[in-house]
Amino acid sequence: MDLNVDIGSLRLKNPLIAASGCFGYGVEYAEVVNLKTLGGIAVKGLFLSEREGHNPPRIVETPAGMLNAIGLQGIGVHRFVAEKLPDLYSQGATVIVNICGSTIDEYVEITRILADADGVNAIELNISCPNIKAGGITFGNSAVGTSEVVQAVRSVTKLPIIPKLTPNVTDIAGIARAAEEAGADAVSLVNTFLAMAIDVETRRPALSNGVGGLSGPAIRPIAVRMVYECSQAVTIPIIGMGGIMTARDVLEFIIAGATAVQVGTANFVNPNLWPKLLADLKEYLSRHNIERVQDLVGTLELTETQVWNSS
Amino acid sequence: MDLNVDIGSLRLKNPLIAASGCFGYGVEYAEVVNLKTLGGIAVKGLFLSEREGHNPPRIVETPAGMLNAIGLQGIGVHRFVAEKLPDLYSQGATVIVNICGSTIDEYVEITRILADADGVNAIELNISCPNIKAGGITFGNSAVGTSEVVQAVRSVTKLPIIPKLTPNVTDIAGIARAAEEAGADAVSLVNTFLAMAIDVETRRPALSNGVGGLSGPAIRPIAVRMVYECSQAVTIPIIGMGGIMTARDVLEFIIAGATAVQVGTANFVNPNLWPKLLADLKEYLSRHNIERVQDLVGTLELTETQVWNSS
Amino acid sequence: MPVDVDARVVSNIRLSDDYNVVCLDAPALALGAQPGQFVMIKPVTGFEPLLRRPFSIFEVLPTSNSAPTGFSLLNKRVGIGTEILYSVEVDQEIRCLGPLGVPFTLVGPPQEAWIVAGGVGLAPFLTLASALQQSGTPTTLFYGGRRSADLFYLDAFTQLGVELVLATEDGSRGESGLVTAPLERALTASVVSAKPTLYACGPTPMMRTVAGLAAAHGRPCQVSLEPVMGCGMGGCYSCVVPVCNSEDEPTHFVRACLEGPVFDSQTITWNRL
Amino acid sequence: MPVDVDARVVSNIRLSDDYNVVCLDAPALALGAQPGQFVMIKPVTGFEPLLRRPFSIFEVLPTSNSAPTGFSLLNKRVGIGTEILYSVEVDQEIRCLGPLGVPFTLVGPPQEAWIVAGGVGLAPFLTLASALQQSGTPTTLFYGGRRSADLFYLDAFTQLGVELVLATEDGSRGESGLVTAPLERALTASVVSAKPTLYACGPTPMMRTVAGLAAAHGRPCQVSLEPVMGCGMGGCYSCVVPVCNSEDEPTHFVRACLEGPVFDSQTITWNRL
Ligand SMILES: Cc1cc2nc3c(=O)[nH]c(=O)nc-3n(C[C@H](O)[C@H](O)[C@H](O)COP(=O)(O)OP(=O)(O)OC[C@H]3O[C@@H](n4cnc5c(N)ncnc54)[C@H](O)[C@@H]3O)c2cc1C
Ligand SMILES: Cc1cc2nc3c(=O)[nH]c(=O)nc-3n(C[C@H](O)[C@H](O)[C@H](O)COP(=O)(O)OP(=O)(O)OC[C@H]3O[C@@H](n4cnc5c(N)ncnc54)[C@H](O)[C@@H]3O)c2cc1C
Ligand SMILES: Cc1cc2nc3c(=O)[nH]c(=O)nc-3n(C[C@H](O)[C@H](O)[C@H](O)COP(=O)(O)O)c2cc1C
Ligand SMILES: Cc1cc2nc3c(=O)[nH]c(=O)nc-3n(C[C@H](O)[C@H](O)[C@H](O)COP(=O)(O)O)c2cc1C
Ligand code: FES
Ligand code: FES
Repeated sequence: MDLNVDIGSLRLKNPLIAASGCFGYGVEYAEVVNLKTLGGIAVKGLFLSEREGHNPPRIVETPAGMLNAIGLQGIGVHRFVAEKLPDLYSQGATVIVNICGSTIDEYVEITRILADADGVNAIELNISCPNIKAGGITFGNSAVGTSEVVQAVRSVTKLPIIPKLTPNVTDIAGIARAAEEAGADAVSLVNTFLAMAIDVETRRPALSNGVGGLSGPAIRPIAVRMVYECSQAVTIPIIGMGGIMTARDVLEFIIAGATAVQVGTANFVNPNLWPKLLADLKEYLSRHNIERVQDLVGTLELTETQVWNSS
Repeated sequence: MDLNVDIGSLRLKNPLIAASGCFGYGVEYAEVVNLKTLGGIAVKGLFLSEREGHNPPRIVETPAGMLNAIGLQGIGVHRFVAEKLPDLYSQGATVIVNICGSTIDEYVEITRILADADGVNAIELNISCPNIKAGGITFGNSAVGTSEVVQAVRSVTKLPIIPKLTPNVTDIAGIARAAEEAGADAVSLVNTFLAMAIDVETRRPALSNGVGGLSGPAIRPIAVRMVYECSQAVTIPIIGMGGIMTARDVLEFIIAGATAVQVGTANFVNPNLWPKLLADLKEYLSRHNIERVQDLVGTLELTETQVWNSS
Repeated sequence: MPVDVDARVVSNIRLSDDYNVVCLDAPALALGAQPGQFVMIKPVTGFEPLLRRPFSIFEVLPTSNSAPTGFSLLNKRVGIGTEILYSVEVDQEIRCLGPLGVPFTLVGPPQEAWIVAGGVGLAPFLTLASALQQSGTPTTLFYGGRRSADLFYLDAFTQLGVELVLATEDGSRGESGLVTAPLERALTASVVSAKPTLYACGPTPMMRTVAGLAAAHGRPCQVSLEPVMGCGMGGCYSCVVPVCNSEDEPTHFVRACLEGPVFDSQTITWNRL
Repeated sequence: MPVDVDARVVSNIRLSDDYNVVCLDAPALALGAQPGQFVMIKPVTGFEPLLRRPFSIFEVLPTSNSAPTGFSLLNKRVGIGTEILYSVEVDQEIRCLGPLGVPFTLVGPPQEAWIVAGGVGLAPFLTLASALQQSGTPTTLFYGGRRSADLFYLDAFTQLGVELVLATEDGSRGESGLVTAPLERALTASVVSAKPTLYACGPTPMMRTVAGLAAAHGRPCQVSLEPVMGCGMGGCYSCVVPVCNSEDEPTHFVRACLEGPVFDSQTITWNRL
């Protein structure tokens, strides 16, 4: 059985990737998870320098989901390269570095630093972080902004570049297309949905930051739709995510059109869910006589009446 | 205790409205619910003529939510006025008619018919129905499209007009502003999130229509955020909805900025949830010494750090 | 008029690895329930699953002539909700809304009633059979299952004076194969003398076959359909089935929770179901 | 090294309307657990609630010198997860990840240990007290609750040779008021002779007061903090607390699940907690 999938020039040994921000820098999980068995690890979003993040409370649960407003607390790219990367490298992990910038120059500079380091396998551009302003809206909220960041980063590295798209837009497929045209090797989606929870007794937001990002099973049906929509719009691989808890959910994304998937919130619930995910995925493939997982990608069967309209 | 709220010229006896498409034409619930005790009833979306709707399966459950693709099956405005409205009127219901059109002319014509009928208290414009094309996207997906429909309908009626906004957009507050400027008396939000569920064994969509709209508790945190966002952008009343199951959820929307709320999916779970919602709402108000529910609207307290950014 | 009550579980009788009968204390609901009507039950508080589940009223309890104290459900495990119902414990409370829907129309003597049940499709027929017995209507139950162990409550039907014709797919009880085979033979042999009215509930292919046989032999047939139901109250339009009441009318969707679940089989557009 | 196991419930002892002790069979997890460490438990499968909940290891079972068979939790009902844990039944299985986090640093004779517990903040201290007892460290427990009925396991501490100083807010047992009052008097009276190291767990205001008293009297103090924790593994950065290790370093957030839950009280920036 062939579980390999290709993300640009990067071959993953299986389609299961730990999602950024939900698996620390990877090393935190080394005692519990055999890191080299994962398809990849998208490490926590990094800026050029260290960041403090938001005040707690930073998370709150909601029905079948959670909000987070961590505020991208992080050690910055320099310390990451010095303190974490060698460890990941020596453990045989496939490392996807999730990067954030306040300006295009910051993205470019981080990329340069990572391109020179040993053990970076791909770069995921977090352009869905609402802290970053570009003409009043974030880069990721517009096709133009997305295109600019991807082009700039593209010009300084041959590493696979994976812009990570926000779901908080009218036309995610249009943004995926812009990313492809600007030279992205793949797109990953979805980041979290901008959301809010209120403590009605105090009449204050439940999160110190006011708003936060919704993740977890609650968002899965929207994320699956967006993956399908993007798969109809681009030819580069799609890395799908949003609420994956089980192999069934992994399959839903792959069938919808994702070449690989990321698992975020589920790590909190079950830090070593990987062996079971992989075993259940294999069981499905063998039961359905599918030799290569790549052959399952985008195999959703639609009838003529199944068009883009609802209710 | 004063539970009245005002939606334009319409005074509701309390802020609890049954959401469109989740309460039939109202009359179906007359045996179980005392219709005149509700703040209002938003009846099922009506086109000018009858519509068959989509093939079943039309609904599927998802984590803390459900997808629907009913396809706006309905009896059309003429039969509604003849067969349902008199009954609603005689039972003392406050009737908000949810209307759909394939063209602006259709909205206008339906409005004219309703404006002449007895017992219509307000019109909710379903401009979040993805069947309707306007230059390639739906009216509700753009500020311009929203503005056009509202203006056209405004010119033919004095009834309160409430455009219902889709959450599947980058900037819902901008659309709310366009609605306000075009003469809307209020906005209601959110309609369902475009989403998809796949049966991985058959590799077909779970819904006959392919995609559907996500409703229920899962979406509540996103809907609350959108209500808050719109409340910062407009001065007309907001009718908030999305996943309300309990009085706590009602309060979350009101505190975020909704003058009234609609309850949709929860009707399926608990067809007569209204007396308890109202009692629990009153209990909260008296415990917090709030004399008028209107005084609670938009009372969310934010600190300086609680701005529009997350994660 | 439907009521929505917290019904206490009086007993949970496991019939097999998949089937059980849950008896519920709910006098207000049981009162006035008619054969073929259903209830919407919420197997668990919370959102897993979110929606209620439709179930036929299997028995009205007690079956003696005193006022009813409740009703029972015949439950087959097929997914999350029925799994929870399979495992309920005595004294738990389950929210039940009902009775809902259009009941069977009863025939009386000299006409006969022929009931056709496949698997858990037996559920609406114990109440129907007792009502038929009260009017003295000669009643036959054609009842099919996968294997002998999947046929339940045979004694109860026999005690009501119902004649049994059994079939199992593996031949372990009654005739080997589908129950529609003996039905077809019986219709062919005796249609003139017995003038049976058919009542069917079971898997869609079975009901389609029964409807076809009824039409071919000119017999009336009532089917109890089981579409996915979101609300049971006419609120959501999820439960629609395609019907056509007359030749000059196009097929259109009607809500099975309001206009069904029992339909005249001739009105159903079977190839669109 | 943490393990993630399905731990069987051996017993559920209700201590009051709000408190219970759950004993769990989990040898692999109990092995090597140290005082102050915690476990992340999933009180229910499914998504209600979605995330695990952090709990101190209350006792290692059995407390005799044979190998441990499991551990217990002291649980206080405050919300959905603790409510489920209050109602668990024997033989149910609960997913438990642990042992996690930095344990208490033990002092030994001639130094004394003064433990300060408020309410459910007692939880990390039974294992601490038995470890201290093994080294013969004189130990005092300052223990406060709302009322007499909220003070638990007094005998267990007494049997370990721990001296008790009790306080209740309603005065129904021990001193009336907060437990920090007798603590302050004791520190003022005896600090020179006893040289106590303080250990505190309880509501934030209590811990802040204890930290302040410790600083004022120049005594070391370890606090066990209880921030909201999403993962317990260092993965989510939800559990951060503001610390400042030296004067030339700005306050910054560190993860309590990795660098805590036990902290030197002097490193905490209390006015930002
Ligand atoms: C009027 C009516 C009366 C019924 N009476 C009985 C009865 O007496 N006893 C009984 O055991 N069952 C009865 N059913 C069927 C029962 O409602 C379904 O089996 C049940 O809803 C499945 O719920 P679940 O959570 O276990 O399955 P899910 O986990 O929701 O789904 C499991 C599988 O069952 C299918 N399914 C889901 N809902 C339905 C449905 N409403 N009908 C058919 N298939 C469904 C799904 O497509 C899926 O393949 C009746 C249905 C109707 C409409
Ligand atoms: C390291 C550590 C050890 C702990 N040990 C114990 C213990 O031994 N026994 C015990 O009963 N409790 C202990 N707690 C606290 C316990 O984890 C919380 O009470 C529990 O998570 C609340 O879950 P819930 O679902 O019942 O509450 P929810 O329904 O989630 O929330 C109810 C209320 O509790 C608050 N809350 C939620 N999570 C926490 C949290 N982690 N800490 C404090 N308040 C919270 C919420 O803000 C809310 O006001 C410990 C916490 C930590 C971090
Ligand atoms: C606590 C938390 C922190 C996150 N941090 C990041 C981040 O640093 N960079 C990023 O691109 N996405 C981040 N995300 C988003 C996830 O990578 C993922 O896109 C999202 O959670 C949806 O997947 P899930 O439902 O499986 O969690 C974070 C999510 C969570 C829950
Ligand atoms: C089955 C179903 C049918 C719906 N039909 C309509 C409709 O006809 N018109 C409309 O404006 N909204 C319709 N909606 C959307 C609801 O009115 C509401 O906006 C949405 O469901 C979110 O609220 P909820 O989470 O409380 O259900 C429908 C929703 C459902 C679940
Ligand atoms: S089940 Fe909702 S309309 Fe029939
Ligand atoms: S709880 Fe997740 S990092 Fe500490």
